[in-house]
Amino acid sequence: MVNQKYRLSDLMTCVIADMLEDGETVFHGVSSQLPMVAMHLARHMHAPHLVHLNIPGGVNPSSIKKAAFSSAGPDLVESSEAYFQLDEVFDLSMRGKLDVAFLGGIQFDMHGNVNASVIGDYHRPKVRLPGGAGSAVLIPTAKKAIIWRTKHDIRTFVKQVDFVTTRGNLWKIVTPLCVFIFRNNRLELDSVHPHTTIEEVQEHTGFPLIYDEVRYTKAPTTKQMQLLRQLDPHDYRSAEF
Amino acid sequence: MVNQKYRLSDLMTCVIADMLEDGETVFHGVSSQLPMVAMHLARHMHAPHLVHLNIPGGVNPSSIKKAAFSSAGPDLVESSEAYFQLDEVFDLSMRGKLDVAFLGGIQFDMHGNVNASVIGDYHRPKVRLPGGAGSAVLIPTAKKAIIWRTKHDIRTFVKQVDFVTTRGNLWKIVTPLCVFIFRNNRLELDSVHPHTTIEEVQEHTGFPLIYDEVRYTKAPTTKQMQLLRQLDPHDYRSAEF
Amino acid sequence: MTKVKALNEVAASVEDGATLALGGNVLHRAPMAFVRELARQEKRKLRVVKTAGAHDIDLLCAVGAVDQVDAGFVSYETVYGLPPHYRKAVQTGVVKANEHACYTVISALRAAKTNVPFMPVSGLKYGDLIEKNDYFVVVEDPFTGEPVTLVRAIVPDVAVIHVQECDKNGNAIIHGPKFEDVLMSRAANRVIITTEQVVSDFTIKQQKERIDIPGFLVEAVVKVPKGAAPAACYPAYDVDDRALREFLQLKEADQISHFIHRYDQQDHREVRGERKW
Amino acid sequence: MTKVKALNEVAASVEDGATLALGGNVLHRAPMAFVRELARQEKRKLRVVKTAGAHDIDLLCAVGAVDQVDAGFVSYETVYGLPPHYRKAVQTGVVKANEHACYTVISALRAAKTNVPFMPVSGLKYGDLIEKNDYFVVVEDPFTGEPVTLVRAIVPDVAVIHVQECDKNGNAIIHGPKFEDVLMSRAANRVIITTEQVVSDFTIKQQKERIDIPGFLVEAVVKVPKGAAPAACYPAYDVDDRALREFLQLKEADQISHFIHRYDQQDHREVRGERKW
Repeated sequence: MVNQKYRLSDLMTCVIADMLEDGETVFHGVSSQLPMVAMHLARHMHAPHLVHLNIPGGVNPSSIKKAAFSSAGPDLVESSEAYFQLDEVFDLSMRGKLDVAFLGGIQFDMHGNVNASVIGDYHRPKVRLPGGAGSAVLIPTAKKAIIWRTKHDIRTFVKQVDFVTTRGNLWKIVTPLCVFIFRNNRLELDSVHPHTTIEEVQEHTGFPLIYDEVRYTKAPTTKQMQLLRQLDPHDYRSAEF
Repeated sequence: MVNQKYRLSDLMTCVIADMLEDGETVFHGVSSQLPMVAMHLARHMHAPHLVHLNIPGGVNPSSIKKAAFSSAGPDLVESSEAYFQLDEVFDLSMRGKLDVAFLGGIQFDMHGNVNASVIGDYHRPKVRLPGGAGSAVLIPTAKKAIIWRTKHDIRTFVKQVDFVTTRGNLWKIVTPLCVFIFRNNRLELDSVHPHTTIEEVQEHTGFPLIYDEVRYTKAPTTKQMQLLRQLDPHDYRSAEF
Repeated sequence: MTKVKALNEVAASVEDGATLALGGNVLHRAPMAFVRELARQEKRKLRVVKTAGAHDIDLLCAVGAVDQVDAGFVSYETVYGLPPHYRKAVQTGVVKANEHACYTVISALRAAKTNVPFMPVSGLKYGDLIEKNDYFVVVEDPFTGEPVTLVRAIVPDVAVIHVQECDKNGNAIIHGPKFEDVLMSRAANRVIITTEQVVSDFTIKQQKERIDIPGFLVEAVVKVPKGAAPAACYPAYDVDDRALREFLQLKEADQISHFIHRYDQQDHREVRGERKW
Repeated sequence: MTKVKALNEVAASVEDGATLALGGNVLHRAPMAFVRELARQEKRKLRVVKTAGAHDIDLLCAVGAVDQVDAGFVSYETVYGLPPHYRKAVQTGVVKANEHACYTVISALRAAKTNVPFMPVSGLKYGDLIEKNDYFVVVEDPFTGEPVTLVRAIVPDVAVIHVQECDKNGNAIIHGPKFEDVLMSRAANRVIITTEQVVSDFTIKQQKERIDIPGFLVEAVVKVPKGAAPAACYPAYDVDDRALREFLQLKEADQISHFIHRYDQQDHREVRGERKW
């Protein structure tokens, strides 16, 4: 049953949750409230054996309600099942044992390149970005890298990024307008969100959209929305909106 | 005051204890009861701030009375001040922060080479020895490597070892007959034990002894012997005799 | 043989040009009191190392103390946004940003911990980071002939780690996430602990299994309650939201200076009061 | 979703020719029940990896299960002396001894843990080990031009680790010294835990800070009380002095076989009894 009353942050969270499978090992980093909530939602819906890994090192925290400003805080350890430190999560991914990694980025191009480093010249940048955090080693090694970005405009989705921070096993990119999928060595349109149109997505994308048929993103279900309110009562999933 | 009633194991233990300085970080491995007792003696005599490191990872165990058959057992952790694992002890030595390492070996030559590997051909040995344990990385990196050996004969102290397991910062070798010191790139005689003579030492050594003057090893003091009986009531220091 | 010393005395031992590893992660358990003292003492040309930094790096950049930053991520988290002073310093060429994947900072510190000149990194395979930065190099594996990326070691002269409990001998216990702090304590030439509480030897002994940094690795212990503020220190205090938001608005040097000096009393409490041990 | 399985079933999953990392150190917490089961199942061509082994390696050599041993030290400790079966196997050319400094075993496992083909080792500088063994090579550091020794990665197919407490999900706690076991659990492709006790999830949860190996890394859990005997398992039991001394006297294959079969009942108790979970 589709719920009609949802916000963009709810939609993106549910879309991401649906991408996760039971039993997978999944990692998110700092400034990652939205995927953190999505992982939690997945664990309460269809993926009870998903293994939630994170920067502070708490394996499968039972609650994310105390997260407040941070997705790298002690709350994730406090309510966890075990402690597995960041450096070991990285090692795990190097060994091909991390199924999914959530990563950010500022610029993306049609070739699947990710830029989280600079706008302009690398050594004397016009804009120094925060950096890719773990991206440069996780996107090449996690089995599936999922990127979420709460901005979708022609400066974000470009023909050619200013700088290639990394590329590799990019799987999907979730935006406020659509979901991209990386296949055939290029970024293709996977689905368009229900509230928008293919024309609007194209208008905000700096390269021509590639698709066979237009599919619409599944809207959050009533069950998902109920759970979301329960699991994330402080609405951390909307922190970036 | 010199104690007249002591055994060879007591003498060797006290000689080794006297080599250790206050504040030094000192490591011993498996099958190393004698240096373990010596370190403990030193901590109770002149070196209260010596840092005792070992294979099971117990920093400064307060007691070694439960050691029984092993110098790599849980007792060293049980009564310790902190836990610092073997791999980290090695790392510490790599960084030049291990002051003293105690190591074994089966064959030694006048050039300061140590053999703990094989007698005969390396790949098809006449005798396969236990191996040098940490020697091959500790003797080159510890500031001072001390070797003790309860056998002193012409098969142990040879002109040229069958196989060079390692060499490096070898400082002293303590035997039942004497103490060697490695300096000027060769093994020199440091002191002769009180119960023997230079002739006897030479007779049991496969290369010509080098020395300026004959010095005698200091015998255990009454205080040392008292403490030894207290600290090592089960006489682990004699396990190899 | 207490290792407990005053904040100003210990900060004075950090030389201009030093490579400094800072404990904690983003706004968690950053050694802010020590960082502020470095600012007060007008340190210069520091090289700061951390997987993910925020207010610590931003503040040091704000006072012109920094030459290079080795990090995978420099930013406040979501709600506080980007680090204005770090960005400005990099964009104007004052500070060199040595951009890493967070993991390559870890690898570079592991190299330091084991005293090797580099560490192979299997995941760093693609992109411009490898080409643009001279601390990465791709070589041929002598065993298989396959290409492998190496990152050059980073050996911190000093690691500064803020903890909740430490005894006078330097035995330190971190509550909650430890981040890269234990590694830093094994990689740096000198280890400085700042601590919420200096507890008795007995208190530490009773929970010796929880010691993260054994005392023999530690050079100095500084007692600074609230030493991570305005960052958070679990479980004692959360971020100081007002102070952070205020700092992010500051632009002029005298404003920054004023902001730092507001912490003078708090950071130096132990010098003026109960300094005996 | 319990991971608890029978000893024979789990041992059967180890293939001939497998590279096997064994937990514990010399006569402490060696996974002897599992080792005996490998012997019963007549495994062949195993490559055994351990910094310092004793009865485990010696017994596997005694039954002809071993092809290579990668270790820094193979011997019983002082009072029990040298390992007769290992020595004979090496001296007759049946087993290849890949001699390491214990640390280079650690380095080779660290390489596996991080999925890199080699690990630089700063301390291995002199001697014949470097020249005689093809898993060591000296290269030029591309950053400084200095020579640096590399050890080739050893990736265990399976790590077998004996612990005191483990829940049905594989969350394992080691009491006393951990030796290289935690590293092995991160380096091996598959992790098998044998445990003195399978405790409840709740019991583990109450001491979650002490978990050494989180369950998601573990493939199978085997309950074997006295699973380290005749080696020691702190704090439950010390070495079985009589059994060890007896074993060291044995020479013939049928004697060895008899020795192993005396443990049949003890090792398989859980199969015949309370196997339900």
